[in-house]
Amino acid sequence: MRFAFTTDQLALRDAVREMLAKECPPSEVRSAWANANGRTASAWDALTGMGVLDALVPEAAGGLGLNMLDLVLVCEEVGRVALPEPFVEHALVAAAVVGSGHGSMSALVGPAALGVYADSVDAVLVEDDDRLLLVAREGLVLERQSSVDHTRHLFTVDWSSAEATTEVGGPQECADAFDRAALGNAAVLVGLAQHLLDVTVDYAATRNQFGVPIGSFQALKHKLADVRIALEFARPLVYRAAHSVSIDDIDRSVHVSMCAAQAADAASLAARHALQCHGAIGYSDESDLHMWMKRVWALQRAYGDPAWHRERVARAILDED
Amino acid sequence: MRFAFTTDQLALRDAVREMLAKECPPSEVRSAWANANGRTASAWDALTGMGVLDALVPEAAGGLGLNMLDLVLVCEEVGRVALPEPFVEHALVAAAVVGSGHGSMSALVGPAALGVYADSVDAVLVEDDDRLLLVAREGLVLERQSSVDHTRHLFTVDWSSAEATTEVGGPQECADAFDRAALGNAAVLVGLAQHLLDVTVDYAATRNQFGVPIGSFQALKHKLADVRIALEFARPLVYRAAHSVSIDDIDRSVHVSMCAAQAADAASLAARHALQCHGAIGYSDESDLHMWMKRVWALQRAYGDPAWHRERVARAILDED
Amino acid sequence: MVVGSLRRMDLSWSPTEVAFRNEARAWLAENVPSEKLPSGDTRDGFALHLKWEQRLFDARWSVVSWPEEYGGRNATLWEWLIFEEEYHRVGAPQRVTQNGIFLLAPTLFEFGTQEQRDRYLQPMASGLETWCQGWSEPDAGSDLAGIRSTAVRDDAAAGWRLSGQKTWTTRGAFCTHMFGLFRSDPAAERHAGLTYFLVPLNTPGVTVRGFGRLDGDEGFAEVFLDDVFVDDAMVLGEVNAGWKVAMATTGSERGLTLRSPGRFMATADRLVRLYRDIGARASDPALRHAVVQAVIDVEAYRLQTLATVTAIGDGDNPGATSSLTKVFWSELDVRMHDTALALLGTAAELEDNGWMKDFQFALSGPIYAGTNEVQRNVIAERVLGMPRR
Amino acid sequence: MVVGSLRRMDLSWSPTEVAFRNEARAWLAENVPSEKLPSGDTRDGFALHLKWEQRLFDARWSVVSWPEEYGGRNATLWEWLIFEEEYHRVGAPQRVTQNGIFLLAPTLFEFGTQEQRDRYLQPMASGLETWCQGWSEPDAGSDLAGIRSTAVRDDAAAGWRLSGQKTWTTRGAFCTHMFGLFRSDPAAERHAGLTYFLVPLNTPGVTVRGFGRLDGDEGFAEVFLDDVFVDDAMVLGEVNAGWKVAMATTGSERGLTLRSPGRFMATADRLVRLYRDIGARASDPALRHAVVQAVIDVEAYRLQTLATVTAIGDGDNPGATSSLTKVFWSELDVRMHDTALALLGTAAELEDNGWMKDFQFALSGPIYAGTNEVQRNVIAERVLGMPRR
Repeated sequence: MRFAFTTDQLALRDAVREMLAKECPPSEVRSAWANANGRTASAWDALTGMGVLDALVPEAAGGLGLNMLDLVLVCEEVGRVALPEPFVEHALVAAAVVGSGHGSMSALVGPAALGVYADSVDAVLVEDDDRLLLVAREGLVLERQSSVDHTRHLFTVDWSSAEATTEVGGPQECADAFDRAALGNAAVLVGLAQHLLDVTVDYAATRNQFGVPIGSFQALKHKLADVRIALEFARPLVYRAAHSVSIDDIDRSVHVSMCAAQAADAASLAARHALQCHGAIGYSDESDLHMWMKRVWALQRAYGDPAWHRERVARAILDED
Repeated sequence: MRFAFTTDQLALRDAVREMLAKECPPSEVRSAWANANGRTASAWDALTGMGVLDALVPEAAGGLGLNMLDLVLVCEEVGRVALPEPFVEHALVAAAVVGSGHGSMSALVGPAALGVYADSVDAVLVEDDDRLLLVAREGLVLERQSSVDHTRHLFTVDWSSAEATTEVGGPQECADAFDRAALGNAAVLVGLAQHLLDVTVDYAATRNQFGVPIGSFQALKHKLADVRIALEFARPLVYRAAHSVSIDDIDRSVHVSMCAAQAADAASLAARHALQCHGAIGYSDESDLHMWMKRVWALQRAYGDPAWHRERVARAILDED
Repeated sequence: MVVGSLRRMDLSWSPTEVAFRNEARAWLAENVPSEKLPSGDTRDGFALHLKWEQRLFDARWSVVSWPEEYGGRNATLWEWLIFEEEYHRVGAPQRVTQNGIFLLAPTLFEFGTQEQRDRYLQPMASGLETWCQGWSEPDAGSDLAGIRSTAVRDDAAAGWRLSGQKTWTTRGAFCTHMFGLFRSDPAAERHAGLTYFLVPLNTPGVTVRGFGRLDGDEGFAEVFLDDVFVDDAMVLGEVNAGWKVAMATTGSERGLTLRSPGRFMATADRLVRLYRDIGARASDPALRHAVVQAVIDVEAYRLQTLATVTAIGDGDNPGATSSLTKVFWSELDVRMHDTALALLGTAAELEDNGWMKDFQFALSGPIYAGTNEVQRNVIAERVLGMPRR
Repeated sequence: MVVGSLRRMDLSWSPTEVAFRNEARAWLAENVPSEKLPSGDTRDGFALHLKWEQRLFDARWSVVSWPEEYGGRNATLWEWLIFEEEYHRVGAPQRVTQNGIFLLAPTLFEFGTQEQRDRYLQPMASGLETWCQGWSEPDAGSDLAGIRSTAVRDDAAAGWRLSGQKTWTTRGAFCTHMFGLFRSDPAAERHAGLTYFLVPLNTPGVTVRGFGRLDGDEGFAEVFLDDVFVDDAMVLGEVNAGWKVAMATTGSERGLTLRSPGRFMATADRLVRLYRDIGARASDPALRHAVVQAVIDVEAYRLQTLATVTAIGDGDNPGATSSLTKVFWSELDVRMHDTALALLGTAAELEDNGWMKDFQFALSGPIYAGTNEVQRNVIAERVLGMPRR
């Protein structure tokens, strides 16, 4: 029994954190809100350079040969800086199925999926009637959908007229791809929540009202303590799900759903309290806060909303005999 | 449009409050916890003397000829002192159906009802297959059930071998009897909650920790503010339901269910926060607090639990047409 | 519900009130734009909304409870409630004049001079002059008594010179006038020594900069004042008594006037319709009862308002209980939008569903008009009598 | 999770641990009384529980993680967790010795002298001597530093004279010994000048009065001390350093040791069984997901414990994070009982369902071992670094 990360896993996290701090500061997220494709100038290339985009690809096929347990902390870092890139879709979903060499990819798996950044990637992995297909972007008919998070360029994707599609997986691959997406999304939400907590704690220490820092008021302390508690009891579920996925544990889908529900709720709480503690300052779009909150509001129901995941757990633990 | 009580209604409330303050102080409730029938020494006689037990009985039949709107504030007073008597069952349910002259009565109406004080009343009004029957106590087979509130002497009641039963109502009378019970119960819960709030506010002003009254801490202030808010938005629903019942409004059952759910939730919150604000002192049975909390825990699901009532509202407003 | 009367409770509307409702409903059905206007918190939308306000005013629906001389109908509080219900029921446009009509105007009626009422009320009602609040400052948000903007007496000119910065001023970039508090006695502290001023925003020395809100609209503004001269006629109430005057305004904001039950009844209706459309497909079985609870809460809010209006009619003063109301409606509004988004599931993030944008607006409720943390302090200390720190 | 290692995550149990689990499970299956014992918080029930404790001790299951010389098995923390899971899984009796074994003992191991360990540990493990806490006083509940009971130095007798009153002492009326804090330096204030003492309750000058708890059991006691002499050997840790010693004990109480995941796993299992029995008949559709959420939360708690034990093994110190754990499990426990009572509906008030009594016990969780309000302050100030008032 050992429930902790290796020094290598922590070192990878630290390296990604350091890189993202440079490549994706808040100003870069703000730029992505306004630019043509909603993405960063150089973070994708930097991630490519570090190899993490092909981390799940076997070494023999030119990847790093890592697994979800190695990548879950990287997902947290992606969330922490609100990286506007199809990281989960490419690295956790598509590349893990089709390997490297297809350029950048997005993915559509699970209930009611839309294609994020489908207009700026080279190919999209789609789930179609229990099969996984890889479709080149040129073959797709896209219709833009407007997300509350303007960096999330979302599209309904129609591949029925695409000529070049390759079948790359069956029912089990579909299920596993969805689980990896939901897990990666949960880890991203944890990172987003951690950032929201951190900046709110900082803000509450410096903002004065009634002659004292507002962070000295019990009402704020208790709200932020609750966020800290929610994170404390979301992370272990995320890490365990990553472990279960990495060893193909038979219960991995239930473990993913447990962490997906918990992480979404923790992030939602973090956004709620972050805004309330910031007050009107946080309600302005000149504050960076809104970009993190809107990412939470977008992702908290992506790849299955919390109730969908709870229902998946319910069917496993309540309805069996 | 006028949503307020008359001076007469307020005067009746005040008279009952004054009487109950004398006849049912906390020491009397404590005695009822230990005595043979769980009831007071003299409060029932005093209520009889004031006529309120027959308040819903027409004047021609020897009652006061009042209606639910006149009595709803009296129910609050009954809750405020945690009166251990079958007030709702007798005055709001049974006497309203069968009039006076049957001694003291209990009543079994609605889902999963048990007979409160069925061993010490003279007769019980029971709902039996969409009929209301009045059964003398001698004809009943009683089995004691232990409530968390030891003043509530509860019984499963079997009247199948009773010789003297009188049919006193049909389906509509059954439905109306249940609605009056649920409404009276809601008003009692409001009174219980008000008392819990009052004593907790008082306690928090006098108990010192960390060199200040604990009531000066924001955490306690906000908890008790929430209780006050819950009461502010439960009472109008209770009073409106009383009005609807008093004029046989076609939507009276929905109105009763709205107030029943809201009052039960307000009382439950009041009990929760009262205990937490009292801390260990409230956790001791030497404090009177527990008698009020346990009454709440008993009554908050009597005559339909909040979800049962919400579902009744749901069928009316969500499933129609 | 404490003041007695021999009249029994009566929850029916009189024939006059029913007729009033029918008249309002008919006019609104005829006149409300069939296309939803663009947000009034954008420059273009604001202008379109003012056209609507003018139309309301011309038909004397702009300020129904005001005296006829200012464009109203002398309507009772009950009729005003009825009008608001109908207004929200039909989904009529947001009132971009509300800070003037619902906040400043009651204060003008209570504290203003006859000259001030004659000068300002009618242009306010017609939308010719539009008012924004000038209370919050960068360092005075929840702590309104922390105001630092100053009013320096200019005896020679028989007026005052205002300097400082106001911020989070809703629609400030589009309005013509501002009302706000300034520190007129530099020696006084906190609540003392403040004066309530009316300030035309085209006065020399005023600079307004609009900025965006959470929901993307340019609904906020900063107002910079650099030695702005206003004469004595622009003081509302007494000099150095601004706090008392302002508290009357915030009482209006938190309590009855701004957020009438009609608004939340309309939201609850939309929520019920959403549930009927998609509730059966939602993954969360709890949403059925969440929708019911929203309806119950809105009904409780409506009834509590009826009780309050009855009490006002009986001569009672609601006072600090407006804090109870503010906490309740603002958090109810958030809950209703949470429920709607949960019903929408993965589609909730899409802006075309309308709920996501309204959700963001709902989140401002627990913040503005005094954060709910401050309101809960007020409830504890002034309603329950708990000890101050 | 901050200390690194090259060993990869591994959530499986070793063959040794599996064997340990099987041995424990087999013994418990054989020995746990088939009839539930009466509450250990009553005089009669306490005596029956002590018989069970003796049986546990005789089979060396009483204190598995202790050294063998004191009756333990030198079990690892992992094995101890496994044992607790099995213990709760089978519904074995409440440990009436827990205040000694799980609170005082870790403190004795850390701060005690060899003589104290040799004298007190084994009788504690066997239940021959039973310990209660003597911390809270009538005016020192949440504010433990407000302690007024005094320890006056008696140089001649080489000891101390204790006076004062302790209260809310769980099972104090049935125990033989008490540990607690006394003010040994009258000039010092708050956390300073306190000393941690061990007090046999049969010492002259001690009076114990039992009283009832919320759930009706006589589980509380007041302990009055009137010039009670204890010699120097009864001081645990250093004189005037009692706060530091006590904080180690409360850390144990709030954190890992007392409330192991096994207890809540067992409650969640009961809740799942209750749902399977009657969930389909319950009127609240939300309960299905409430039960699921309970299972998720318990699983999160179990995994968080595994992470903490791993970190301790790596040399990390959990520190103030024990406050996170305490708030979480205590409120989770209340939620689980709320859900169970909601499932039971109108039958919830009946005592024979068992849940109503356990619900009342659950309500003590957010109060004892430092109220959750105090814990949230600790989390904000010591974990998040927010400013003190």
